[in-house]
Amino acid sequence: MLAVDGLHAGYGALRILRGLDMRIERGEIVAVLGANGVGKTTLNNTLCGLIRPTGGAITWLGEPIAGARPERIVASGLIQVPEGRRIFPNLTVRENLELGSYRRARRNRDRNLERVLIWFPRLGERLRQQAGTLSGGEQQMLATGRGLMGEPQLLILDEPSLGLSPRMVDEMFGLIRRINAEGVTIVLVEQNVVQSLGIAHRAYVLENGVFALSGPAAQLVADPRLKQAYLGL
Amino acid sequence: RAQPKTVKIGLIHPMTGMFAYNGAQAFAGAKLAADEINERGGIRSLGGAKIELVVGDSQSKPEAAVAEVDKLSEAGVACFLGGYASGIGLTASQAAARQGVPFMSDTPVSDQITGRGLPGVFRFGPGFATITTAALDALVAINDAAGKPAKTVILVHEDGAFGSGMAKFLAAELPKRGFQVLDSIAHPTPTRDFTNIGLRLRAARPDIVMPSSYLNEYTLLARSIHQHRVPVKGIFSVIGGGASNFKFIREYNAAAQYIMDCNHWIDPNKPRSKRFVKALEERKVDLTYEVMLNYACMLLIADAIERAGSTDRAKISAAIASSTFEDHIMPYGPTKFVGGQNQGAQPATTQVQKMDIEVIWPQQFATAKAIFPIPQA
Amino acid sequence: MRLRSGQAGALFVLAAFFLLLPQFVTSSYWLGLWTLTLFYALLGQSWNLLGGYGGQVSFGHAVFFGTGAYVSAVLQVKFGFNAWAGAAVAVAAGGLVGAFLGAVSFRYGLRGSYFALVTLAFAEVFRVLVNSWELTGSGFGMLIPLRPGAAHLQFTDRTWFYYLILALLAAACALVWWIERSRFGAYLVAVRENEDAAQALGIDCFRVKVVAITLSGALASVAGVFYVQYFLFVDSHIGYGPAMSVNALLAPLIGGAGTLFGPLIGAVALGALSELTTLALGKTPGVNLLAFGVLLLVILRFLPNGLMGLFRGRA
Amino acid sequence: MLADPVFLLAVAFNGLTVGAIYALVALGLALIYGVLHIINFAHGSLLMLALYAAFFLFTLGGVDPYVAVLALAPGFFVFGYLLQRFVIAPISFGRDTNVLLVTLGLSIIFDNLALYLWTSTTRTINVPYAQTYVDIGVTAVALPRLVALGAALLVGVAFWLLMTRTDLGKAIRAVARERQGARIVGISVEHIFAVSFGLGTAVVALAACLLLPTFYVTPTVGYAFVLIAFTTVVLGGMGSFIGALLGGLLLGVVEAFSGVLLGESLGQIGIFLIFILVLLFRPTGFFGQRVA
Amino acid sequence: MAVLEAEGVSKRFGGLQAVAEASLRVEPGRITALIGPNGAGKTTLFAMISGFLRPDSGSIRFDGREITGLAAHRVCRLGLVRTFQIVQPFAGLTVRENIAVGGHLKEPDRGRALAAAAAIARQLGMEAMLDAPAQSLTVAGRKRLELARALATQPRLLLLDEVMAGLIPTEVSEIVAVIRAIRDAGVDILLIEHVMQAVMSLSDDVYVLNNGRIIAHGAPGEIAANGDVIEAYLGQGAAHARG
Ligand SMILES: Nc1ncnc2c1ncn2[C@@H]1O[C@H](COP(=O)(O)OP(=O)(O)OP(=O)(O)O)[C@@H](O)[C@H]1O
Ligand SMILES: Nc1ncnc2c1ncn2[C@@H]1O[C@H](COP(=O)(O)OP(=O)(O)OP(=O)(O)O)[C@@H](O)[C@H]1O
Ligand SMILES: [Mg+2]
Ligand SMILES: [Mg+2]
Repeated sequence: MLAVDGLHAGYGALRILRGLDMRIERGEIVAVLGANGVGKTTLNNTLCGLIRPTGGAITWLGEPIAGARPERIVASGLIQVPEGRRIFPNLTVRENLELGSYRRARRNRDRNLERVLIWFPRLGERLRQQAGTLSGGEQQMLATGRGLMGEPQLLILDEPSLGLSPRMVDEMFGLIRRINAEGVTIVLVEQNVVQSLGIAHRAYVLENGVFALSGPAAQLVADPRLKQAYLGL
Repeated sequence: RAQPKTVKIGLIHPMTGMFAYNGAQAFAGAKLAADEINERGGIRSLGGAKIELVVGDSQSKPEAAVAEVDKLSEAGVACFLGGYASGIGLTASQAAARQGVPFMSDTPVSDQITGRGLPGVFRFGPGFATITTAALDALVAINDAAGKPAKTVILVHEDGAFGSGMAKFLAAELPKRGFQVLDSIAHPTPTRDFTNIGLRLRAARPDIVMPSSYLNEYTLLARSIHQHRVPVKGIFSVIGGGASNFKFIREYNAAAQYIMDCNHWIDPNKPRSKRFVKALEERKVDLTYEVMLNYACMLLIADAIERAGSTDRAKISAAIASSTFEDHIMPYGPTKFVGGQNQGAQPATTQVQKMDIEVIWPQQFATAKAIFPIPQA
Repeated sequence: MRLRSGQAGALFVLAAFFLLLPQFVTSSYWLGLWTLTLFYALLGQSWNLLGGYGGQVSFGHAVFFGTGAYVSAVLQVKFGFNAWAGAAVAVAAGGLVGAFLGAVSFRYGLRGSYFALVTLAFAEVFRVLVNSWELTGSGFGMLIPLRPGAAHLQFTDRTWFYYLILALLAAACALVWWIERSRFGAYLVAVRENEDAAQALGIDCFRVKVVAITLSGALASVAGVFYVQYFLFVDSHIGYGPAMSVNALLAPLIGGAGTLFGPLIGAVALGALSELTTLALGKTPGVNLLAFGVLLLVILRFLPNGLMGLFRGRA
Repeated sequence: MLADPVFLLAVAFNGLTVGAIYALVALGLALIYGVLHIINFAHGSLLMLALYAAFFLFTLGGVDPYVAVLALAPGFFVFGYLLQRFVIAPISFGRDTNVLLVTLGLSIIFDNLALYLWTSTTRTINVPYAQTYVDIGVTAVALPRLVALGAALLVGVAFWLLMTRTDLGKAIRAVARERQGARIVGISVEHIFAVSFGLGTAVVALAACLLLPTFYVTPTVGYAFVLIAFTTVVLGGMGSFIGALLGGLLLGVVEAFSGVLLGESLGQIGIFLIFILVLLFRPTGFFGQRVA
Repeated sequence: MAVLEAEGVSKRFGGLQAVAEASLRVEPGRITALIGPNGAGKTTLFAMISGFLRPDSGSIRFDGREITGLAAHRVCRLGLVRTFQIVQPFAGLTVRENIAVGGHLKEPDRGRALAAAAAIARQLGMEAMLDAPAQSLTVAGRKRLELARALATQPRLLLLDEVMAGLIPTEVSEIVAVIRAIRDAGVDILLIEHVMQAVMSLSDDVYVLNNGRIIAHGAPGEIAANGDVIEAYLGQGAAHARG
């Protein structure tokens, strides 16, 4: 479904990604792990067209999209829930969600809105509140809900559990499973290594601009290198 | 003797900015005069040297005007002409005085221009005091002739140096001449809307409205008075930007009808004036006071240079100061400068009658009789 | 922090250039242009202190400039003050207007474009007021009587005006240089970047901003005083009109806002630009300004960080 | 005079009709201002260009300004769109202060281009209905004034609906505060900027067509309206269209009354005093909202 | 005597009672944690304590001194400093300059404040980024910067709002050690955290906020076993221990 070959990207002279290769198959949950600042978010943003790659190819649904405009990429169903939420603080919760279907699935807006509100009842209580005044965790829910409003084929989640309470984290992971079960392919970037590997089919580990490790999640959990680097065990 | 081929005259006119129209008009007047002089052989005492006009755009700002004065005096101009607005005229003439170049003011009306005693600063036209006195004389005469129908007056004026100056003089003088000033309404330039002034005038019912504004505001004001059917016996403006502008009369004839204006104006009876008017028509230049004054000033300067027989600035300055130049188009007698101010200068009072601007006062220049009060249809 | 040798060298060359300039420039036109350029740089530096370092973008810097010009003019003309004394009061008045404006607008947390427009509105209020008030000469403006002599802050030899504005600008730059290296400067920049964070770190944002606007107002009124002594005339449009506000922000923005020499470099560049266009295209009115506008856009296109960006990019 | 209720009503109503034009100019500005966060210095110049366009359509093509609006509004939309997308955006690199300078540069260019092409002569048109009066009881109002008032109300409401009820409007508001987030949901930020600028310019064209029958055109005519439009925008509250509309109308009325009380010249102070008072007691304007 | 005492503090936003009659105490020498579900009102309570929001009712005392309604910068000068959950860097400044701003609270000299900034960065493992502009930091980097800046003010009491969010477990352990060291240096700490691994290992005292009310208070062990807390906050998943 998504193929990344020899991807290079960075900020000006700063090279962050140096030749990534990655394959995502339809229906998978793939975890991307890595220490702080290795470039996970950079990878996401490059996939979504927010950063122009300096080299390599991205093939999505059989088409090259490296360097394509973000709105085109979104329209084709590759959607991300970004790091730092990036919600619209001056719009109401409802309007934020509605804009989730700005490019896609506008027709199913009402139905999708209902679904999102079932998943995140807290948002339902706050539909008319200015999104900027939501608590940190609530904003995270909103960002996730907004991503779902576009009926993604591939949903990239950049640290969706950030700032959520343990109970909400559990619910979030449960939700990811459910969305996946409904046919949405998922790329999950997480610091919460144990739980992400718990739900992921496969995982990639990013180090020094390349994937140092990859493989089935179950296998990686037990990998001593991973344990040492991420869990400090 | 090696004679210079040209004599440079610096024109300090606002070619851009708020007063760009006035600057363009002023330039047209100076240009016409210079062309005529050059065609007739230039400055004879300098071996037929031609007059070369050098434009310094004041951009309607004093700083720019001063910079242009400096620049042009270094470029060797023999004399300056211009100023237009009082603020620009005051600063520009000062800079010229510092450089020792004579400065002829065209239209600034502030009496400070010559009142500061700067050497080499002249004004050919009349200032505030002269204009207002003349205006009052005319007003009284016209009113008396009609049997004194008008007793009350409202002044409407732009709030800069020129309009405020007029209004201040008039407000002080009108009561002495038997008129009651009901109100004095200042408005900014630009003013977006004159409806309120129209309403206020209609409510106050003055016999006479006396406006002093720039062209655009004048036009809006006249339209507003007309539209609100303010029941006035006469509109008598003092340096009204619009009343003596043919464009306004063509385009808003109904609103312009019977408006009187005491302003810089030519003596229409002089043969030279008739030639002047014709020449302007050929050049498709509106006949406005900026054109007239600049034309007249240019002739005066040329005459002074002719008499000085030199491009030396001090000599030209002296020649201007002692000028008795007569062959101009204005309704002035022979020129006589005292402290830089031409003593013979005086305005004319005109009135819009049908499609024409007629001079109605002073009597010796008049081309028509005043129609006052406004006939009620 | 001490100057690095490179900076010291540059500073020396700069100082030498400006100090010796009148030796080479004998044309009073050119000297006048340089004087005006330094005047714009001073005005720009005052804006830069508040807008560049403090991030409080003002569109109404004329309110300070005009206050300086008018107060010194009124004191001389109507109250018979000596020009120097009038100047001192005028500068204090400019600072006071700054403090007042800052106190009312910052107290209510006005920021960004709001603040910009409030300054603009204040300038307009002052403009209308001086234009209608007898004391300030109403529509006539204020004309300072000629009284040549250093005692009256009037110089027949304009070289002295040049040195005067040079000294004033140097003092303003020294002030900004000192601020850049002080705690106050660090606070000012912090307030520009993020007020919430600044507050959390113990910064009294309100005070910092009020001090900045007071200093900025005083500096701008120095420029106002200079203008009045140089041209001996001011009216409401010159003093409080939008043109001067635009002049105040143009030089630092073109040169590089929030940098010490940005305003000076910007003023020189703008002066050169307008001279060049007038020289090349001055014949038809407006065409030179048109070219000026186009070149302004070209500069922005290629130097988005202002001219100082050039130097920084290299360093 | 001031005790006469008919007079006062007439003044008030006149203020409303003048305020309508302010509101229209301000609506365009509010949109541009709300999205780009920056004062569009070229706004007055765009108004001037639109006035010239309407003027020449009338004098050369005999097209009535009220008909011309059908061509000029879309035309200026496209002009504004292209201007933002291919001039302002590439030159300013999205930096607020640079946008400011670019629009300043544009206004210098437009003003002097107009001066060069069309000279500084004041131009006016004469349409028969400019002299048509409608008696509304307290006063007779020139027909063009009434039309302008109606149009301002309509456009104000239309804008409000656009901004709150449509995706385009929500996208415009979203882009105003969170550009990265907007890209993430597939909003083309460049497009939205340009659309906002285009819409703002189109409204200016509309204002020009409504203004021309009772006003004049010169290369500097725009300045008469920009300052007041800025004031209106802030008074109404940033990004609020109902605010811009009501702000414009209020300013018209305040100006009318303070003009009557203090004289037109000093009366200008009335506008700015109201402005300052509002800012002091309601710093976000009438309808502005503050986001933490 | 408690360093910080909040008593019956309440805050309302429109129809929403964000904080209701909340009371808590921070004892000297101890690390106190404030936990609770998303939207419980933790950040709001922090904002009131640090002077960013004025409480509708209730009183807050710092070091025995009433600070209710005191402006934020004054509270800070008394030695009570907060960090922001939604990070607020001075984006255009470098990391060094960011930290120095905090240092200036006690150190007027620019040079010394910058030098002190470098020392603090070293302590937090940020020396590699000293000259990077703050806007190029990742979210985790910015969180660390928040902490560094707050520390630079040499506070008496530090309010940390989710400084560990987004860190990988090894990094969490590092920060935990840093916070302990800060405590050992005599700075008292009140922290909001969802990373239970940190809460459990760090804190001496835990308060649980739910719907604006304190629903439990006690040692970490007690809290983890509290049925209400599990229900409202930890969730059943917490039964299988994490971290
Ligand atoms: N706009 C930017 N300009 C310059 N450098 C940047 C920018 N954004 C990120 N970086 C740098 O790029 C590197 C990778 O950042 P990225 O956000 O992709 O990391 P990450 O793996 O997502 O980290 P985290 O787990 O903290 O979110 C970091 O070192 C960061 O400092
Ligand atoms: N200015 C405001 N206007 C309206 N509601 C607000 C405002 N600020 C906060 N709230 C609401 O108050 C509640 C408490 O918010 P707070 O940020 O204190 O939660 P929190 O406990 O810190 O949550 P989290 O763990 O998600 O950060 C939330 O539901 C939030 O939506
Ligand atoms: Mg990341
Ligand atoms: Mg919180």
